[in-house]
Amino acid sequence: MFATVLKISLVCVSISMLGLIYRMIKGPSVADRVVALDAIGINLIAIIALVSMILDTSAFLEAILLLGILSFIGTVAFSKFIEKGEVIENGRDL
Amino acid sequence: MKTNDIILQTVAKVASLVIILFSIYIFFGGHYSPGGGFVGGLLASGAIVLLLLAYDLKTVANMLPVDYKLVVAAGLLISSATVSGALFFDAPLMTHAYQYFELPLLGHTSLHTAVLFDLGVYLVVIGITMTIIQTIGESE
Amino acid sequence: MNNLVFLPVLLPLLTGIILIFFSKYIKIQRFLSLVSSSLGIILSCLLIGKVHDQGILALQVGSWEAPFGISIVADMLSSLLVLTTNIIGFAVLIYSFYSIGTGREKFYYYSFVQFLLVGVNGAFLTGDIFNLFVFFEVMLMSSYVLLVLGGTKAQLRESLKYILVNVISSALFVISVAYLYSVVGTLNMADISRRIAESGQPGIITVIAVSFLIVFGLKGAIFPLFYWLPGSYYAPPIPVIALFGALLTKVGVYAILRTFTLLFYHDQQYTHELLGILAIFTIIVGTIGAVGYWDIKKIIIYNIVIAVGMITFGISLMNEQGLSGAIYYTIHDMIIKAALFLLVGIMAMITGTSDLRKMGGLIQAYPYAAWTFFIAAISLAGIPPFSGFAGKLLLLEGAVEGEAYVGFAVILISSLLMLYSVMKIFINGFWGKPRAYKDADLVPVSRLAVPAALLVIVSIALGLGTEAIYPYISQAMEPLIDPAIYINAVLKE
Amino acid sequence: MEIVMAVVIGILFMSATYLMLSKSILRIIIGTGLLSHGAHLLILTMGGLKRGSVPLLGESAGPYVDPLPQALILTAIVISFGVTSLFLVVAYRTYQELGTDNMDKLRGKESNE
Amino acid sequence: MEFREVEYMSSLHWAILSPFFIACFIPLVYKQFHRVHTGWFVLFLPIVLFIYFTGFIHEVGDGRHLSASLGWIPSLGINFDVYADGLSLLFSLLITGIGALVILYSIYYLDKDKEKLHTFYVYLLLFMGSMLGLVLSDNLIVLYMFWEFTSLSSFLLIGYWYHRERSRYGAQKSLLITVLGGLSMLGGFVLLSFMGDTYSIRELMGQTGELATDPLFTASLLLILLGAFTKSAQFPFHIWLPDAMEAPTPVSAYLHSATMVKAGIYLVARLSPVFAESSLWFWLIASAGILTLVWGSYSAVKQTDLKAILAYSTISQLGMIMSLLGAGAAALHYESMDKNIYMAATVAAVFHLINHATFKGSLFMAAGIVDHETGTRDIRKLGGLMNFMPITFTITIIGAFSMAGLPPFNGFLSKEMFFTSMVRVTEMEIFNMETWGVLFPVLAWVGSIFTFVYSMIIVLKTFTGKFKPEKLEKKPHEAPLGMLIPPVILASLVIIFGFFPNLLASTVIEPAVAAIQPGLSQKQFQIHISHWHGFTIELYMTLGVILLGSLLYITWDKWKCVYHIIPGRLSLNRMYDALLAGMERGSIGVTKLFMTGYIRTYLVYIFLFFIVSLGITLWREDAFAFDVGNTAPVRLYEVIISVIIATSAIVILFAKSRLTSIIILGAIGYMVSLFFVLFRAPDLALTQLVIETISVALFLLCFYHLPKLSSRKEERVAFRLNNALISIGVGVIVALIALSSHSNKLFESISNYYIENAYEEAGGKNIVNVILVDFRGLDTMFEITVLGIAALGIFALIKLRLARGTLKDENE
Amino acid sequence: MAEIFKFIAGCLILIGAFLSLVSAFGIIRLPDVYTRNHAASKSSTLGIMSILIGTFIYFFLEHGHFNSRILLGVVFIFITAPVAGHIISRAAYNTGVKLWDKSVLDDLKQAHDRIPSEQKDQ
Repeated sequence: MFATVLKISLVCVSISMLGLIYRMIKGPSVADRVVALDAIGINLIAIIALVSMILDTSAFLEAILLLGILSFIGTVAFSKFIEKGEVIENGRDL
Repeated sequence: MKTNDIILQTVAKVASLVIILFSIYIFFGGHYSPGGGFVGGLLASGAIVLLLLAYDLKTVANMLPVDYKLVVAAGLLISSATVSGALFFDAPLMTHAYQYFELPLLGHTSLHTAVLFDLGVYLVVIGITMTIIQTIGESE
Repeated sequence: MNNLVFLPVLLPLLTGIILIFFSKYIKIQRFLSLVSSSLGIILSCLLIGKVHDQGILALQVGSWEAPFGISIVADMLSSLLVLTTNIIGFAVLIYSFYSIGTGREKFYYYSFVQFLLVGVNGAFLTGDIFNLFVFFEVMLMSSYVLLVLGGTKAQLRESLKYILVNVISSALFVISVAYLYSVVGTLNMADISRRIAESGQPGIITVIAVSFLIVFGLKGAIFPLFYWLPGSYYAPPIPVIALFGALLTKVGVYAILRTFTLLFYHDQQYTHELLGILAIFTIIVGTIGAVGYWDIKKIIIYNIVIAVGMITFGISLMNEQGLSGAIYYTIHDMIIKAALFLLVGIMAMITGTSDLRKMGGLIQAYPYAAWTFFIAAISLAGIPPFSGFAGKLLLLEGAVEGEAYVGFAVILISSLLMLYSVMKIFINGFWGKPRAYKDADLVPVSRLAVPAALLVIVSIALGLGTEAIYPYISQAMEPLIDPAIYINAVLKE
Repeated sequence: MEIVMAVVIGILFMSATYLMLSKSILRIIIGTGLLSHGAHLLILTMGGLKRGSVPLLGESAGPYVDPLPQALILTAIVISFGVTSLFLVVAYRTYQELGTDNMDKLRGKESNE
Repeated sequence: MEFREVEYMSSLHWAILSPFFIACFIPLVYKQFHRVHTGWFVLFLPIVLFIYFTGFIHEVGDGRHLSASLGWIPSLGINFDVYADGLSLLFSLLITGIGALVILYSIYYLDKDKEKLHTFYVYLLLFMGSMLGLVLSDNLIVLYMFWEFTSLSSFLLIGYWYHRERSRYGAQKSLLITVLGGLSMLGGFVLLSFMGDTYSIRELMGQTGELATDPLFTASLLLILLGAFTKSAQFPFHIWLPDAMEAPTPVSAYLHSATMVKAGIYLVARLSPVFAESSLWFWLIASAGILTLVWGSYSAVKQTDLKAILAYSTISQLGMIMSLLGAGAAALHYESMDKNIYMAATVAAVFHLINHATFKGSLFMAAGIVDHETGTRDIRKLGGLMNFMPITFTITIIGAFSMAGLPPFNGFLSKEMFFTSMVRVTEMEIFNMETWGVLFPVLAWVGSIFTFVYSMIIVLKTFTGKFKPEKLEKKPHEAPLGMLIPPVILASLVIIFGFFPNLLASTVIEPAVAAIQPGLSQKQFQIHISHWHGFTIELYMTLGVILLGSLLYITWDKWKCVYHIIPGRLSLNRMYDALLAGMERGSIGVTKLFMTGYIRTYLVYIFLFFIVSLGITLWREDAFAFDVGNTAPVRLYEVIISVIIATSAIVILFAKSRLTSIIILGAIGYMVSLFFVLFRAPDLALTQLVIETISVALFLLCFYHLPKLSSRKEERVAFRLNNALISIGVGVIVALIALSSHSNKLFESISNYYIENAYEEAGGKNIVNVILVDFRGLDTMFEITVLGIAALGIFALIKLRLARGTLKDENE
Repeated sequence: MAEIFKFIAGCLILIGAFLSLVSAFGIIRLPDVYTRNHAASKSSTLGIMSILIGTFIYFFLEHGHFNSRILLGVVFIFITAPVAGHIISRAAYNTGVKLWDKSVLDDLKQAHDRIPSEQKDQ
């Protein structure tokens, strides 16, 4: 029963993943892509959580936090890239 | 364009702390659970990168006045010293030694020279990532 | 338990690391690298002595028994090549002191050279196919950096191509290892050899053998895969070219030698025939390139290709003469190519150009450099008693024995054209009307010529003393003919 | 599953090759990225995709998957990361110095005989 | 036959090596004693050596041989074995004797203040040593070594005045042609040693019969003959010799007339016992010789440069000796025939060898004197010098008349013997000799006529006729005494040998002939050379030569247009030049054809080779296997991810913007890490995730400044189609091999060991991590080294920007 | 007891999966970047959190270990996701990505208009 739930969820998440990838490829603006990417990161977390339950192992739980971190850093970096054209500022003229 | 980054900066500080703690955890857990020096190092540098994103190169350089190239060198040195340490014990190179200890707080733990080796990896990875990002960042 | 085996790798590694700390202090860097290089030569001599006495030495790194851990194996072939590498490193180092410039010196030039030596020595010594890949990468990464260090336009342009080609070859290396692992389930070369022998080399292994040939052929620059080489080796400063020319392609060739004698020797009808054909084409194409150019660097660069062809031809013969010829020729060629590059570099520095048509008469002001070049040139062409001869003779004998008459003829003709190509440099560069060159006074020619002369002396010694080193060569050749020697030494059965 | 993987790997190699044959440096580097992905997946596949548990001792008793290919992949990933980053920087500097990202304009001077 | 081993070992070796040792000290002496002409220091050596070698005449004359052995590379069968028999001794005497005279001559010829004497004498000594080594060594490889040394020292001597274009040209030409011969000879030697399993000439001679049946025998013969012919300037390889005349005249006198060019003759003579079993041997040698004789003498007539005439005359004389040796070799082939008949040819060859050295040496020196004193060697500018330089005139007359074969000089005697031998060739019964054999005497006779003509030209055009002071650079006068002594000595030898030929016969010629024809015991023959044989055909031939030759000389202006029949561009020299230029142009052309400089082209080669070689191997080895049994089951979500990766990989090909491609690459990376999750590789998943993120960040960092992707419209369809085909090929091959490898799992993997020992032996539970830091820790060690190098490299690459063109950065 | 918790975990996971599906649907269907971002950050965050909590419960029940990493992950996502959403929107706005043509209000535009134009160009 629980396994079925997991599988259904996994299929849901996978489908939403496909949709997000569609959005990422389609655009139209760069910001759209970044939004999609951010969401993909979040979805990946979900997938990993589900998979680790299916595989019945806690080995991948590190990956969850890691992905959260990366997804955040990535989103910030992308946004800065879009906004300012450079990811890391050399020194801010205050 | 000038932007107001206070939200980002505040969150970044907190998040960096969390990330660094996590990286240390992952580094020490490497022998028993997924992770190890490599991922740990990458995560630690991720924390620094987050700071870089939120602030800028100069500010972060003031916060953490480290020459990352020397961190690379130090890491390499530690690892290669661990490898060659066996020379002094008349054992084939890279032979690790470990011992189990009962330590307060941590309980049953092993002290393992492999951890030392991994520490080298950890440092090298931090050094490398930061050297690369810093130099590229500066050149723009 | 023979930690000595690994010291030729560990020493430059530690030196390279320590040098990073002294990046601002050039004098200390020079001193340390010199000390380390000399130590390296001594260590490799010791290693050769020990291998000579005790046979193949194997170090099981980390005390893990053979097929499971990584084995570092020093047979005579590896030890000889390691010694040669260290000698070349030493000479190039001295040359670098006076020519590389403080800019590069401050940016870890000496560390990179040491790391390059790590990679090369490691590749010669390792007995594990995946570890070989790792050492290849160490070597390649250092070579990328050395190639591009300084960041001039030509360097950047050529580095891009060089890196691209090598990235491809690395990826192919990885997939070849993966294929091999899938079929035989192990990574230790001795173990692989044993397992392949057990299975009698089925077709799939032959396919994998060919894919390894492509990988190593890309690095060693054999016939249809060498095209990247002339451009890439043209760009960096001379000491770097000398290192590349002498060492890098030879590592590829060594890998071919090792894998095709130790692992894939059961279907010689196909694999070695293919190797032989490619080798002959390599010689021909290299010769064609070498005779056409009027650029001194280009001429020597194409000569590298010829040498690669010669050595692989020796490997393809798979008989005693052919293999010892290949070994001897490899050692000779490493030394003499380094010497030639250093000398050509002196010429280019004096005249400010590498175009032969713009130079002339150098022998008048620089007789010692000229004669060193002359000897290096005839040694390259294989005129006795210099070092090129014994290798060529053995290759010729091997060719007759293996009834490879086409190769026999090609070696002879290419020897002539090799001589023509280098004598062209002598005739037009050193002979001819002396000209005035600005900046010529700034070049410390007498100091620069010392390392080149050193290498040429080694070459002469190698030629005159062929008898003295012949036992070593034949000891190096034995495991190639009879892989059981190697396997037993590593797996200790 | 190995058959599906072989197809995926084949497609990755195909795209990588196509990209590397194009003229823009960026596309070429992306090609090398795909190439290394393909290579890593290939190691994994060649190690066998048989069901087993995660190679962490103590988690479960059952048969483990082959850990060796994983270690190899890890090494390969790290190395290809190093190479890719250097490659990127070289490309970036090339663009700065030579002002182009078109490989055809970076033709070597093979003609200086 | 008795040998005296070891006793003479050191002295003979020392004799060979002494010139090399002395050469080492020459630069020192030159620096220390600049006032004295360096030649004086050198002169003693050949004299001492000459005396040393004369000491052996008696011994060798008695049929004893000197031999000694010195190990060099015994493992390869290469030993510095020396062996002196009559032939070697004859050559050694020539080398040292003429050498002494030439050095004496050079002391006056070369100005000690203007010339770089030390280099000159170093080269000369190198040459002398190599030549001695060549004629005295018994080991083929050592012989080859000295052979190449003579080529090299000749190269250096020809290029002695290296600032002259012609000198460099001549040097290069001689080097190329002689080394070509040398290498082919080496090839022959290797084949020979493969057949006979030794490099020792003596041992090879012992197995003549067995060798001749070997299939490689003919190849070896041809290769060795090519070496001999190039060295001895036989047609059509003679073209280097006239250009070699750019060397200082003493060098021409020494190398290019008396010694080096005779190395080929020595080789033929030395190996005749080995090869003469084959009729091809003497057939080739005799024909090449006679052709060279005719062509050389014919070409000599049209030359205007004194030394060029002498060069061509040398060519023709060498041809003559060669043809004699060929005819003589027949004696070895026909055991049954009367040996004395054919022996006569060998005797003539040896005798003429000596004669040629004497008269040609004197002629060269005389030409040098003329050049030295008048500033030109052009016979169109010379004339009437008889009155200014009477001694030189006399020397020239003696030399030239001897060369023309006039009595009473020694040339007459050998010319007579030559005719005899050639007439006898017609009696041989090989290759339809009864028809073709007639050509030999006829050609010999024609060659002699031209020889007569050019001999007359040398004498008469230079010394008689109208004196043209306006065309000369200097006012001519007789040369200094020292310069005259050597040619006078040689000229007197011409006369002495002419009158008393039997002085040589028993001392030098007999042992030499015995060495060439070891089948004959020395006691079997006695050589006696006489002036008068009665009214034989030879005498008539000589008379004919004189008559017709004089006629031709007088009517020279009428028939010289003959030389224009063959147009200049078909001449061998032009062909050589065209060959060289063509080779250069062709090689550039070919190289440019494939070395386009575009990395794309190179990649195409690489990928095509990958596809073709692996495809063919797969097909040929029938290696493709497909085994479904061993595979893991397919899961739906795995398929989804596979589809995502595959589509993304294809979509990326059509990505228009830079950012899109980067993002898609990142997405693929994340999908790969999902695969790692699915296939139970947590460490990999973690690493891949982080690395992918950082890579994407780097991509963005580096590519912000770059312009938009170049519009893809420029690329033609064919271009994209090619790319697509190649890519598909690569993909298919990779996948096919992957499937086959997977279906061919022949062995258990070693990884069970790791699973079993990770905790007990290495104290870790994460097996992958234990492998990384312990079992295969070395990989990790060097993997982080790679990363470290990359980081430092990136740092250096961005920070260090050297300008181009400075001295310290010499590239470009 | 365990069954109930397992049921709760299952529910949470299902809800999470459903939410992420919805958010993906929103990201595909919504008209402009701001609305899409809204969909992404709101429902996706909620979705992932419920899945993670479900996972946490599952592991707590099945294996009995208290997995701090998941909780840490939940907290981390909870902190960072809004910030990420905020930054993306700002970036989009500042680079001039058009609002949906049916948007009724643009407060930031008014705020920006008050800033002199030369400052904006920096």
